[in-house]
Amino acid sequence: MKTEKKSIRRIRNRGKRLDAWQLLLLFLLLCLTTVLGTIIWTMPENTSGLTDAVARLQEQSGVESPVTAVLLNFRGYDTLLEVMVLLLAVIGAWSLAKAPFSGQAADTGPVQMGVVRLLVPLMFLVAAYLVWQGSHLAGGAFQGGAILGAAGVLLLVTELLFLPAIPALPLRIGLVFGPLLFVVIALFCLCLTGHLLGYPEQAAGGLILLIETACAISIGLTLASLFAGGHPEDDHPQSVNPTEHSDKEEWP
Amino acid sequence: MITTLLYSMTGLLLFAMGLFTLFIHSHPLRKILAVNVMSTGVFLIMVATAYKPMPLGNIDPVPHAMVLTGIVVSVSVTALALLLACRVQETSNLDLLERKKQARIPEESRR
Amino acid sequence: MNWEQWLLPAILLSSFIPGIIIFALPEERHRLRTVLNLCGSILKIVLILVMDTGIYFGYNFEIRLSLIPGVELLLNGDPLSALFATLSSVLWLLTTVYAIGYLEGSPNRSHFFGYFSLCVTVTIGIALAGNLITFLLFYELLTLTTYPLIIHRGTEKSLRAGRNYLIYAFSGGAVFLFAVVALQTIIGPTDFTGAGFSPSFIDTHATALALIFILLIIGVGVKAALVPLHGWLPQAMVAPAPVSALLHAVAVVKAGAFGIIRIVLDVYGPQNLLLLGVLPLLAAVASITILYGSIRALQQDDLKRRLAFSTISQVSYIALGISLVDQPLAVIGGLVHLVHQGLMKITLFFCAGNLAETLGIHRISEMDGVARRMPFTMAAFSVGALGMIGIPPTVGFVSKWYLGLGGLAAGNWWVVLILAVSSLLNACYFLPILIRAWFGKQQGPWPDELYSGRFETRFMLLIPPLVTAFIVIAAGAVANAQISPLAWVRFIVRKYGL
Amino acid sequence: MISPIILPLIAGLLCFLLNRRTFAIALAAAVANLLAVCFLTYQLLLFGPMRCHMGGWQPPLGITLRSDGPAVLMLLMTAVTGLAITVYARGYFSHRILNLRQATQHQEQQRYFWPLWMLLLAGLNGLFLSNDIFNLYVTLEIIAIAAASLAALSGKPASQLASFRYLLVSLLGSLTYLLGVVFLYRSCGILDLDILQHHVANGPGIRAALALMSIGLLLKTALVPLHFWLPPTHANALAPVSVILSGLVVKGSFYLLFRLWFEIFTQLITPSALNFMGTLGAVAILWGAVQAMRQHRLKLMVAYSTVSQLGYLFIAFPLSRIDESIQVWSIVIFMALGHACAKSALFMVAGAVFLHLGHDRIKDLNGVRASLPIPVFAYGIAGVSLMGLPPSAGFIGKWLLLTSSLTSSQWWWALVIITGSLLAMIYVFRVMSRFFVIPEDYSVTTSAPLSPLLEWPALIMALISLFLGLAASWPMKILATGNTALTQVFPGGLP
Repeated sequence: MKTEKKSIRRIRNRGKRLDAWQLLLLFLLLCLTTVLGTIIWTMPENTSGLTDAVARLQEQSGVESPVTAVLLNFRGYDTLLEVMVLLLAVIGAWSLAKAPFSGQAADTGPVQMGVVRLLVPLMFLVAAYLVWQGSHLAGGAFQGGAILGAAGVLLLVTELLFLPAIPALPLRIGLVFGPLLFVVIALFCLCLTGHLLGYPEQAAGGLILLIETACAISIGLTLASLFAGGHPEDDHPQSVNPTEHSDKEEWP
Repeated sequence: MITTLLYSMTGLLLFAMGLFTLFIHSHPLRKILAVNVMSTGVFLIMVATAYKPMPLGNIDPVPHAMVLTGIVVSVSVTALALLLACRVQETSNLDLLERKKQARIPEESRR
Repeated sequence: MNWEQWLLPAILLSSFIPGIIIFALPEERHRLRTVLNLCGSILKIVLILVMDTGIYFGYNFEIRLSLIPGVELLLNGDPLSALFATLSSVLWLLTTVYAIGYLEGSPNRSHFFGYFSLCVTVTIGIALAGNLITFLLFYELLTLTTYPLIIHRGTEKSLRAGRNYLIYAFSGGAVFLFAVVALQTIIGPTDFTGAGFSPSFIDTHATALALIFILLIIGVGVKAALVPLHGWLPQAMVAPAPVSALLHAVAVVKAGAFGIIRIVLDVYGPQNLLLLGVLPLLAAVASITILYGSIRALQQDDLKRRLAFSTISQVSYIALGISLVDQPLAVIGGLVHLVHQGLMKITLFFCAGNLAETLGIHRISEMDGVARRMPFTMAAFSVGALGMIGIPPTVGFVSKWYLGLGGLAAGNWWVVLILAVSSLLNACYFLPILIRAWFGKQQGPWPDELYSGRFETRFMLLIPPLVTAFIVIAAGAVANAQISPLAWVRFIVRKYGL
Repeated sequence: MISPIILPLIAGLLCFLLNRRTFAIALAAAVANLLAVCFLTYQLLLFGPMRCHMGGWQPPLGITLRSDGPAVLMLLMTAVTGLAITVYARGYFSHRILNLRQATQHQEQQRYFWPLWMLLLAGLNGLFLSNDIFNLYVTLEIIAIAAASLAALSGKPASQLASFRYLLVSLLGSLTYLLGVVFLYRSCGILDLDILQHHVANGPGIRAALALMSIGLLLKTALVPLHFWLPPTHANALAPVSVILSGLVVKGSFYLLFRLWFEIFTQLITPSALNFMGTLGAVAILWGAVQAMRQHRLKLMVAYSTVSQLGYLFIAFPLSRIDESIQVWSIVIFMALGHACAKSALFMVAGAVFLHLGHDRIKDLNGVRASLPIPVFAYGIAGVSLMGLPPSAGFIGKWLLLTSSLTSSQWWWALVIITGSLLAMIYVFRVMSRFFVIPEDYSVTTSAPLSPLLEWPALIMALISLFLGLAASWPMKILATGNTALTQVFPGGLP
């Protein structure tokens, strides 16, 4: 009830000047900010964090770039779960709706097409490079995946690639490929060294690169299909007639 | 040292701004954007934390990794939130208030 | 594990398991249900008799289950619990027979008999409880199991009655829980030792203990229907007759009275209570309840309501007797009234149920000349009524006699006064009924005559009241015999060393 | 130790990848998870608390999993409830697909339910096991996203709006938590909880960190001023989802909050802070119960009773001052376990009634007892546990609460607790009496009979919640092996 009243007031004051409780809120937030700010200001800067720990174990991690080492080796478990978060987002998105179907093909002029034709391969190249250099410089799966995702978005916008038309199974395979490989390698390491994600030291670099590549692909697909916003046409058991399927939107 | 503080303060400010917007605006899109601004603020503070002044050695990679994780998480959550907002807009052409009220009533039977 | 330990759980299970099976039975398996019920109750009586003899010859029955440090369930058979257990198991058998006859052809019998068995299980559990926590456990469960019985008719009226019952009972339970926790934090484990806690606590926590005693009495007083906590009882009359009989004579009200006895004799112990000086309070409440119940009973025309108010007044005799704890005779009177009141009251309710079932008679004004139509029933009724008034040789006379002697011995003339007044009132509200029934002229047809057969009513409805009426006279006549409630109560009092 | 996390994870991936036989996969995962957790308990009882370093990297750098008494108990709770939910959800969806219109939509809901639920399970187990403050953030996010998507699954505008709000709220919560983590890392430079426990120096930075993290978690746990999002979300979701949200998800964030307060930052906690939490808890108990009494729909009533029951968990805070660890841990564990079982039973019953009647208006529930005996029975038992009557687990929890409140001479908490259980009695029996009414025009809507999959899980959960009280010494034993304070209190082990 209370939140409703608030929201009513909020609706009324859309665009008007702030009313009393908003000012109060502003004041409170300012106080909060100042308090936290002073705390940060006075905070001693002497802790070096985990820098030294990383530096010490750097050469065992199998990669030169410390960030990648932390991301995929020292704290690889975080990354594993995080890939799951991405996948979860896709599943959630697919559970919400079918990908919207804009009937007619978009009016893609020659310029646009040309740009896309030039850009997309280039993007793939850049993505591959980013993934590769992730082992010694900044970069890695997420950066590469982001670029791939961008490429996918470009294709979707120009409707050269049209998600509802894609058969669901290969898409799902692509999406799950990275995470699944990650888990499998993790378990593989468990068998080898007795630790989940405990890479054997000489093979670490290779495995990490493998994981990164797989994840990059999956992340690219993930972002693209998140953009498409919905599950493809045939993504559930015996969806026999799409008409009954599509009348899901109308509510009694 | 000063740069670190500068970044941290900016991050804090962003956080507060985002929070304020989140509270006062009722439109779903604005709320989502507000949350995004907040998360940006947090990440900024994190990155600032990673920077260590010279005597202590250069950069702490752990916050970097955490920021990367955080960014990915926030990206996916944002996408989901946007889609949800779109669905809400589509599936009911009611005004936000009606929907807020309706949100208190459990699902009716669909026969 | 020896047999003494496993006897007590066996006693509980002997009605619990049939209850569960009955729940699972389909509605139309009458015969199997009947057999289960009767076998269960007979088995239970046998086991309890075994326990009684064991107790008499000095075995001690005890089984513990420790839940967490400080909370342990303890079943314990001592003479007092034997008294209550025997009473409720015997009366349960009769009530079961009666209920089988009463509910013939009515819906939802599986539920009814299921809850019926659970209810008696819980009652026996109260009887056997060995410490306050166990008592609390069964006390709360009793509320839960009786609720479905009270609202069994499923009408809005019965629902209202049920709601009030719940509110009264659970509020009482909450107070009781609070008091038990408080008591345990002061005196530690609250096993029913028969001696009460050590007087050393009195020096330290006198006021706290007194307050806790009052809270405990309030907690059990709700079920014992002490004024002003009696509100639920008259309303609960909407329940079917066997349920009312159960509530008034066996289970609920008795559980409350039994709780009072336990708290006074076992948890606190007479000496401590005399030190604390809270007993006069209890005595006062009891006396007020006695008089109030009788006076209200006078005004009722509905037969069951009149009986309900008479229960309110009669049960307080027990509290009154216990409150004069320094007088063994008074205690004997109170304890023995636990049994006697049960016998008399259940007779009366059986008869009232018969009248309602056979001739549709609910009001006293409709009872003119009913005795000619149903002589046996009315004979039993008259025995019960005379017992309530306290005419020898019925059992009612015995309890009142001992109460009076106790009062005199203590030099409290007011006790005798109250007894006299209440007996007078009892006479005032019972004798008119008898006169109407026996000597009144029948005006017009009965409200709705449901039954016409060889006997005056169904066989299974007729037997139980006759049996109880017989016991009422017999137990009064041979009160001084070797085996009688009175003898057993003397045994108890000797145990408590009063 | 990792299997409770990895098994559901793989199951989730498979459920998403191949959309045939999803139920079989999920069921197998749930059973395997239960077995794994039982084995973990066995190990715990043998060897005591255990650590497991991810990738073999020792803390402070690596991430550590740790299984101790409380964690294992929460895992057990999750595993048992999870199994019941899996079975129940199967019955629920198949009933809807067979008997309701728009079968494809229900099929679709089922198709996405399984992977989401499995990943949520993995996230929960990860949360209970994880010992790294940032990794905990990731698990929180997994739970948040999965839970929000599940809440939106029913596809109606109401539920979607509710879950949108839920998503925003939990996002806000995890951001605040993350900010707290940043402060913590800035001032200590440590993420591993064990090391933190010993390195916590009482400074403004750490206090701010604790405050921020607590606020974030309170937002997710829906303590009273921050509870506004819970009832709509829980009441509008599909029945199995309501069970998940109300029985398990809220416990996750609470468990984390509790660990932070009573294991890691113990010496930062001031009595005033504890009292503040306790006050909020008391308000939650009363307010939630009153709201539950005022509701007209079964699911909303149950949802508000969740708000009220969560209050009991917080009332334990101020009582922790006397003999710190044992009392408060056992209270919270019993309350949480009892509530998880009872509440999931209640929501299962609500779902069954809903499918049976097609609505859940309390005033029209007359005579359900005759048509749905088992669910009604389950409802009664679960209600007993909610009211904290003996011998349920709720009673043990309340008993401990009362005892410690009286021994620490803070009787006012005891009064609140008693009042709360009386109010609970009122709202439970308000519905119960409806079930018992025998309607004069006895015509229940002619709907298909419910499959046993819909009825028995509820009854079993209710019975567990009832008999957990009788078997109370077992959780205590497990708790003791995890918790040094307990072993000190009972040197000879527990009864």
